[in-house]
Amino acid sequence: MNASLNEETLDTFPKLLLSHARLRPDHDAIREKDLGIWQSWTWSQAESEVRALACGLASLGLKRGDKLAIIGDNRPRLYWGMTAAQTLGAIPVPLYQDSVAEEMSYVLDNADVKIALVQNQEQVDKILELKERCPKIEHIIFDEIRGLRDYDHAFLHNFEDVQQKGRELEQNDPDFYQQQVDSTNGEDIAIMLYTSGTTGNPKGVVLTNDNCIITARNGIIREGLTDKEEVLAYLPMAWVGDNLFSYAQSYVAGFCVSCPESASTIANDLREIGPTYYFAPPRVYENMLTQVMIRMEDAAKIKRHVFHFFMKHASKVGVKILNGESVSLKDSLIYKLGNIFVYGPLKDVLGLSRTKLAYTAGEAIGPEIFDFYRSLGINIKQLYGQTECMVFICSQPDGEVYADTVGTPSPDVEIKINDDGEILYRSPGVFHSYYKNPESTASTKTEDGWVYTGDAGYIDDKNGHLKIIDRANDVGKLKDGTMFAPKYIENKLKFFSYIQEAVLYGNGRDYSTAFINIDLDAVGNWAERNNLAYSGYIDLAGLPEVYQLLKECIDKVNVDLSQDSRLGNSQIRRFLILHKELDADDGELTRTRKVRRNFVAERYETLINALYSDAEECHVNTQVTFEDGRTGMLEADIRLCNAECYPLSSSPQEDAA
Amino acid sequence: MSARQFGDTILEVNNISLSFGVMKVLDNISFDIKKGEIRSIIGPNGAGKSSMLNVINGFYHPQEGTITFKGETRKAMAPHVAASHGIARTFQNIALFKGMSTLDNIMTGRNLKMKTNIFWQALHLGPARKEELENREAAERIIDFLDIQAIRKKPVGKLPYGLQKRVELGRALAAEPELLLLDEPMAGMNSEEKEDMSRFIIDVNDEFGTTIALIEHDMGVVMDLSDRVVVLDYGKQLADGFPEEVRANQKVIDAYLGVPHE
Amino acid sequence: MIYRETGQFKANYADDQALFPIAQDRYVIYAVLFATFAVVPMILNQYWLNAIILPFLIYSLAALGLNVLTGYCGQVSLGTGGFMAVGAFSIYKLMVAVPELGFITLVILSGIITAAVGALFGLPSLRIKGFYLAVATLASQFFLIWLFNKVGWFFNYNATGMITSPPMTIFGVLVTGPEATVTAKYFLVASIVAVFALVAKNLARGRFGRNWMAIRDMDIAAELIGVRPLIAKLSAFAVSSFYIGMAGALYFAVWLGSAEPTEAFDINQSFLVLFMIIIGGLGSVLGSFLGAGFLVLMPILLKNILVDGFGTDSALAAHIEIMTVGALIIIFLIVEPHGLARLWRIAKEKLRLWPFPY
Amino acid sequence: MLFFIEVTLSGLMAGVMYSLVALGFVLIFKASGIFNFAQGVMALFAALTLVGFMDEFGMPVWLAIIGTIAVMIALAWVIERVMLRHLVNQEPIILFMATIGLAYVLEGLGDILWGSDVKVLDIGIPQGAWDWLWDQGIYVEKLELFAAATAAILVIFLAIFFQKTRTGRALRAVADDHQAALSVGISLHTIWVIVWSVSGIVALVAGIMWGSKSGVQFSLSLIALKALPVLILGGFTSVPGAIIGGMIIGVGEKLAEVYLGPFVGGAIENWFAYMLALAFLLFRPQGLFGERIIERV
Repeated sequence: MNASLNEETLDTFPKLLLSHARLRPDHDAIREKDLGIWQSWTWSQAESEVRALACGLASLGLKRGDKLAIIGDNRPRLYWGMTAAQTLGAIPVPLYQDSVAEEMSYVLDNADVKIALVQNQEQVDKILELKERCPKIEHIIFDEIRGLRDYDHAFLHNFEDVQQKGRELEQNDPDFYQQQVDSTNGEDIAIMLYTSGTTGNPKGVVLTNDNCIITARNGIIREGLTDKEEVLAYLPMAWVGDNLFSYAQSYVAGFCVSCPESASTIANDLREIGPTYYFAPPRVYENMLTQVMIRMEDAAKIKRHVFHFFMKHASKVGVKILNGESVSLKDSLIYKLGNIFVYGPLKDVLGLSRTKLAYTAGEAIGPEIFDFYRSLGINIKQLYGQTECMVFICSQPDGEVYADTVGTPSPDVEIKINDDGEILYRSPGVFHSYYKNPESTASTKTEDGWVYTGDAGYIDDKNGHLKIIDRANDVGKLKDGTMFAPKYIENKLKFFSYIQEAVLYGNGRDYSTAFINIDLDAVGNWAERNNLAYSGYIDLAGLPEVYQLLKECIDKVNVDLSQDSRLGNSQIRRFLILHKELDADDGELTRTRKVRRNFVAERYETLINALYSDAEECHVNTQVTFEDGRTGMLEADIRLCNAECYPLSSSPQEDAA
Repeated sequence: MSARQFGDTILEVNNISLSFGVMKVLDNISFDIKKGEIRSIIGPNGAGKSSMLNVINGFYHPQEGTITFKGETRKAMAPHVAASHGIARTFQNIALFKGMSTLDNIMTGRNLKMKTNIFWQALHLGPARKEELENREAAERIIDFLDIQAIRKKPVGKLPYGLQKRVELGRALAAEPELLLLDEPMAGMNSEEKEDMSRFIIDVNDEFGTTIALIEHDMGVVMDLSDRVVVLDYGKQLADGFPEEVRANQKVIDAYLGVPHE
Repeated sequence: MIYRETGQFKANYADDQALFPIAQDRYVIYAVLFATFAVVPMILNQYWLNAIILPFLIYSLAALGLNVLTGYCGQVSLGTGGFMAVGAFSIYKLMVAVPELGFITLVILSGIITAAVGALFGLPSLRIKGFYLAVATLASQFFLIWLFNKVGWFFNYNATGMITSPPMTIFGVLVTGPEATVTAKYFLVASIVAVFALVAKNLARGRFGRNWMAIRDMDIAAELIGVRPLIAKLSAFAVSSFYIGMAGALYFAVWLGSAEPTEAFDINQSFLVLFMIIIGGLGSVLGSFLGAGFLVLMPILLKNILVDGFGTDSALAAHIEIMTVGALIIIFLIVEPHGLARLWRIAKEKLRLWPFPY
Repeated sequence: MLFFIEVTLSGLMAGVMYSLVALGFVLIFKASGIFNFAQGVMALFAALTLVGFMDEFGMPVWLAIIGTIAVMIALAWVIERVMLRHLVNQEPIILFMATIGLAYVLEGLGDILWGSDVKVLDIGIPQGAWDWLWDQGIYVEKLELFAAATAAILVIFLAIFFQKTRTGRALRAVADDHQAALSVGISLHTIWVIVWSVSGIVALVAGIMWGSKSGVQFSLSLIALKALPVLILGGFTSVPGAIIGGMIIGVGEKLAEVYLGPFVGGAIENWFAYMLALAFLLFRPQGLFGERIIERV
């Protein structure tokens, strides 16, 4: 398969790069859609780019243990920056490119960043703005010069100039680069990734080369990946997933990674590249499915019938066929026909027709969504992971894929569940420490290497798969002692295409209540089909018809919950539709778009109080941040609505399908 | 904006008068444009602003006066000659080639940079192919610059108004002009689009050092962008100077506040 | 539906600007070429080749030419018949005077002569536009036909005023004259049409094509960005006439064998070719073929149905035929004014996006 | 000298005949922007119908004319219904092509209804030379004189119609602006029916004149081609342009035929008018009566 996989000595990224440059010099290493075409660099070209950059960084004074911040969209030059830093024994620290200056300053300061490698003027401006507060930053290197020609700062460098400096350094000291590469080893710190954290300041997770490379390699072996894979690098570089799939695994397996042209062209770029190995959080799959359904609504009647006929058939036998189970000849023939008319073209239009393996992780995925993709023949699997161990904890083996589990432990990973129901694991990927935060390190990682995940779950007896219920901290109790797992219920709600986001409250209360964010596309489309006029999100969210629509969704969830003896009493009694979409810029979501429950609770305290009263309407006044960073006030009267609650069904939860 | 330092005069308009029949459109107009500056021409509707641009790039031929562009004085020239000397422009009412894609519109703007003859073109080989690919790259740089990658291959006729304006700017930039004439680049835009367009105008001026002559109605935009402003009213020149001077000029204030004409 | 574009990414501009960037389109073109040169001559009989396929191909060439001028450059011309006559008389004179140059060279030379005449008659386009120009091009139609009727030099002073194409060979195979086989003629015409369809595509996607379209879409703006109307318009007239001249040459020398100008190249030819590009699709190479196919086939079909099917008297059938052709044209213009090529484009878009509607 | 006058006069008369056809074009183009190529066939169709009514049904002349007028109005209504209203807002060239299609339909229809043989049309228009001028040594056809008089009456009638009647004013308004016509209170569809009816009647007059002169046959429809140079000379939208342009073309053509024709082999009348109009256009692209266009960008 792959020579590098077995080489024990290739224990760092710089060494892996060198080995690829020798083993497969003309194989594409990385691609970027730029100026309308996919510009690519082979492994040997990538190596010489990294070489020049590493030497250039050295001449700027980057040394072992120094930090290099990396800020921008997925770009080859930024990925090279990571390897270049690692070559010098310095530590790359990728940051979320859409953070506002405030958020950035904490990380830059906390990580003791010495040099920042950034994409463009926007990021340069941000750093210049907080340079006073981060005096440790000595240099800024930028990739795109546009708009920066007139900037007159000695510490500001063009990427190419830095590489040029590097080449000059190499001329004087031709062995410098090789020496640097040789001096790296597996225990060296490879990267620091800041976890957004739902509470408090972000923490820098320190991972070694061994952490990253061994975990990446285990994943590759388990799934049989080769250097022929195609991967689209479109998720933020600061996120551990991107680091694993678009960087570590590419360096281990030698496959090519492609960077999209711009945020607005991702769908198109995805189709052009046609990744064989694909990762996306549930949200992306969900949006894709919503788009599919909305677009199909507008199709001609016959086409719609054909589509629904075959999709129905797929939902009947598609998953079985993918799992390799036998189906009747007739079903198999109809499925083949469907493949010609619907499944094949649909996958092709979505850009997933070449996908051999697709992962989803981060949150629970709706069973309908999950089965939709699997029934089309896309091998989508669930994965459970954390930044603290370079992603892999559990994943689903082929043939054992279920919508409600996250699979069995990955190679070399041990898991156990403690008495509180919290999941712990131990693996070669377990992080070194939290940067400059020994208390947190100690409270998360035990002496003998077990890590607390903070998630509550259990091992399913039937198949030995791990099942996740909720964040361990979030699981609470209603006043009557009923278990209250908000995330679990929220996920059930979010499986409805009309619901974009849901936030549940109920811990220590008499009953559960919910904030709902409607999905503007899906509900808007529904409204148009029902001839309802509206002039925007607020207007739509306030329509009584929309409330009725949502009430029906919630009722279904309540019916579902009433089947579960443990959670049955936590049925949603009252809900409201929020007047604005929860937004990371307002601090309501994390940058990875997870709801910050407590923050939202504080911010909308009046609404919560109203939910636990008999009020039918509540007035709120909210400060919002616009895209350009300005703030303003948003006022609205929000309607509150009661939902149906159902008596507990006698059947115990285990028997419910 | 504080007064920036500029090079030599790139264009000088001397005593230009233009009339159609009895209608006097421009009456003895004189001003200059310096290399690298952003120069605005403002005035109420019907002041002769567009006509002024039409005179500069040879579309109208004035009855009197001369124009000196890059040291060469002339009275009239054909528009395509003006274009080949480095004057490009956009139009008040979008004048894109509606049947073509964004890319082809911009490629058409590269026309003057392309030279191969029709026989090579017919074969699409050798120099013609090489030239086509080189100019494609140049066009792509403009697409990248204006951030219109997502509409590269869409027919321009169906694009939203703001994007069409952007493509039109792209087509003008494709010619790598020394003097860029913008005829109301922000007409009909919302404030966000205006901001974007202002940004692009400044960037063009910055990145390529292009001299820009601009007609615009939005006073805020004009005062922000311009290095100097010339004011026309009913074909006559009311004022000429730095934005703050012009703003303080009584005649200008009268014209804009609608003091009746004698 | 048949399109599978995932993974077809372009790593350089040459691939991105290829004639058919989508793999599936390339397969279709290979199939069409294979059918043209291997299947059609095998399966179709002499009648089909001679009565339908040959005129279809020759008119396609003429339609390609007119499409350059009208479809791409936006200049309406009603002089097509006249220019076809120029091509026909050019090749006649050349075949008699310099047969040693070889038939293909003579076809191209006839095209070049017609291009020069076309450019000359295109001069008014610099001053006048629209229908004024269309009517002005009628001048060339009438003048040229008159010229070929009146000036004996053109028909070598023979008594009838008819011209007859002498036999000529290519690689030893007869392609003109009464002895030439239809199959030989077919291969000759199909090859020329295939090559020049490619040339038309190349011109259309290059600088000249863009400048023509610029003149068509917004002539003032085109001039202000440096497109010279003189060169753009006259090159369109020249290229257009080049194609039409070749078509006229083939029409006379290969298909008809002999011709008389007032009959063979009258104003109805001009209208016929104009109909072809309108029904086929303005500004589309494919449309030129579709339009030619439609208008060559339809009358034959009608005649067959009326005369053979209903046994209609042939004079009455001719009247019904012309009426039906007229009515069909009107219906077509109402239903799809952008032509068959547009229908194909829409179908292709649908197939590319299948199962989505947009 | 006399010969020159005779040629000129006969040119003028022929020109009037051209004008009659051109007038039909102008009416339709002015009101709807349609270049109606079927105008010539409409003249043929009208003449055929008239002959048909007289010969086959034995109607008296006046009744046949009224009947034909009714047919032409019905035809206008059908054309609007079936064709025009479905082509609103199409490119001019599409409308133009549609009228060529219409020409085919009318040609086929006329032949099917009335047969395609040559017919004699005699509605009592005096024939032969005009005696008074003949005495002076100049040959002028009475028919042509009659035609000139008819054309004059027609133009006066049209002028009154356009100036004095509400419908006429609406027609003039629609030429400038379709919206304006609506504000006059007449629907676009009605206006089209009216204008096509009026040009149908004009076509009938032209058909009578030409048919009386040289018989009613297919070639009658080719007089449309004669009128086209008149159009580009006089302008597509100008009624006086059509009249004066017709005369210029008529005179120029006759003079050229007589004085130039023998040197180049004759039969130049097919193209000379075009060359004349073209040469004229090169110096004055806006035509005889058009205003100078100031192009704006």
